[in-house]
Amino acid sequence: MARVTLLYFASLRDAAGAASEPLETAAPDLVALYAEAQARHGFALPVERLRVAVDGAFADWRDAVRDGSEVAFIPPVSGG
Amino acid sequence: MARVTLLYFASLRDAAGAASEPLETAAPDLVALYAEAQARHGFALPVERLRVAVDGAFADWRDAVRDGSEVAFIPPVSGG
Amino acid sequence: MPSPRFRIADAPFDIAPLHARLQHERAGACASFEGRVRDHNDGRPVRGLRYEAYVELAEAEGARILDEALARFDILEACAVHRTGELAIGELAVWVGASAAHRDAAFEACRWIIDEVKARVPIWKHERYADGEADWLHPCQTDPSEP
Amino acid sequence: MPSPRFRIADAPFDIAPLHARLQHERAGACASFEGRVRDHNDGRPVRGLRYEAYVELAEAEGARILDEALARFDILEACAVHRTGELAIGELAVWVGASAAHRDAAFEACRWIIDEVKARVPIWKHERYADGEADWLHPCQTDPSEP
Repeated sequence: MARVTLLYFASLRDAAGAASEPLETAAPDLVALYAEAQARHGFALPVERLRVAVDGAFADWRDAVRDGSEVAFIPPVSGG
Repeated sequence: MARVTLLYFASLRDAAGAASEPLETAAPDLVALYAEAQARHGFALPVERLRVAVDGAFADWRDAVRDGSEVAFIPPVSGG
Repeated sequence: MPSPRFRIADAPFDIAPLHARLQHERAGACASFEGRVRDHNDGRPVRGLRYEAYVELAEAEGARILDEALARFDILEACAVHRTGELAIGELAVWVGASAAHRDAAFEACRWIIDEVKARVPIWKHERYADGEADWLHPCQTDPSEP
Repeated sequence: MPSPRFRIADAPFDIAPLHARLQHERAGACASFEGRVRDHNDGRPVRGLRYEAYVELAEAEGARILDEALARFDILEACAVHRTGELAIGELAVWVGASAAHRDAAFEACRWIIDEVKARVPIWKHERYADGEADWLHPCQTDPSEP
């Protein structure tokens, strides 16, 4: 089990009802971690349309979930 | 004979030693008028590299010389 | 320490210091871009909007874009700022500038930077429409209808 | 009467009112260009320069270029100013701006206007070099080494 903090932005935050949440998870990698959060909150965005960041840097979805890390799910951006 | 005022700019003005000069001319068209001024002042720029304006508007080199007009010889521009 | 080349601003910002940052004795050309809040998007009347950013990552990714632009184009300096928070119609949302000896590089770099910022920096736009609805914009790809 | 879209300025000019002129509720994008006096031209150190214009014709031809830009590109507004007189290194020589709903048109129009101004408007540059020489620039065609 790993303890992580999940960060939600934009429509994901609205759907989760929170900007962040602590989580204890057995998810082996970041894809599985998103699937877990998606199931719990009913996120409409499929993982293919998201990027993921760990501790403030873009990461690979196949990376393992590190204990103590902060994981951000990044919906499609719309700055500018 | 037509009385005209010639306007010189940039290197043409330096070569002519004046920004403008009154002239009485028998030149039939603007090309011939430039040839006259060129011969008198030794302008290095050939007519092919110039444009010509009459009374503040671009004109055609084959236009006749109009009595009382102001004729400007426009060397290659270099603004910007 | 000079100010960073890319910055998230949570309040209106001055462009004069950004222009000043681009000045350089060898700079003959400076191209800049302002993105402002329009009164419509995709034909729908817009009343106002809010930008939200993942600030830490946005500033890191923005800095990377500016570094890449300095390596990729023959420019002397470049910088950009993106707003977050509530913005009214006409307010400045993003500013990009690039200076170079020649105008080709200045224009190309400025255009490239705004395109990359829109595509890569974690910032999200929440639009409020005249009909009372509101929505997050999560474009499927770079949206050609965007300013 | 609004100020003309193209103007010759015989003294330093403010860009704030030019930016203000480009504002428009439907304008999401504004691209602008500044041309400044560089410290070198074609590898030769430059100490300063002077621009001279045939003002009457320059303002007429400049206005024509801006009108053509408004017809040719999907832009909302555009304007430009070109300096004459003595300019020091770093001084602003020319400013061009264009606003549009979308950034493509704003960038394209801004770039087109500066290219046309350089090619068509009767303004001449007289450069003073560090070695004491000075010369009028009469390029054979649009000089790719220009900023």
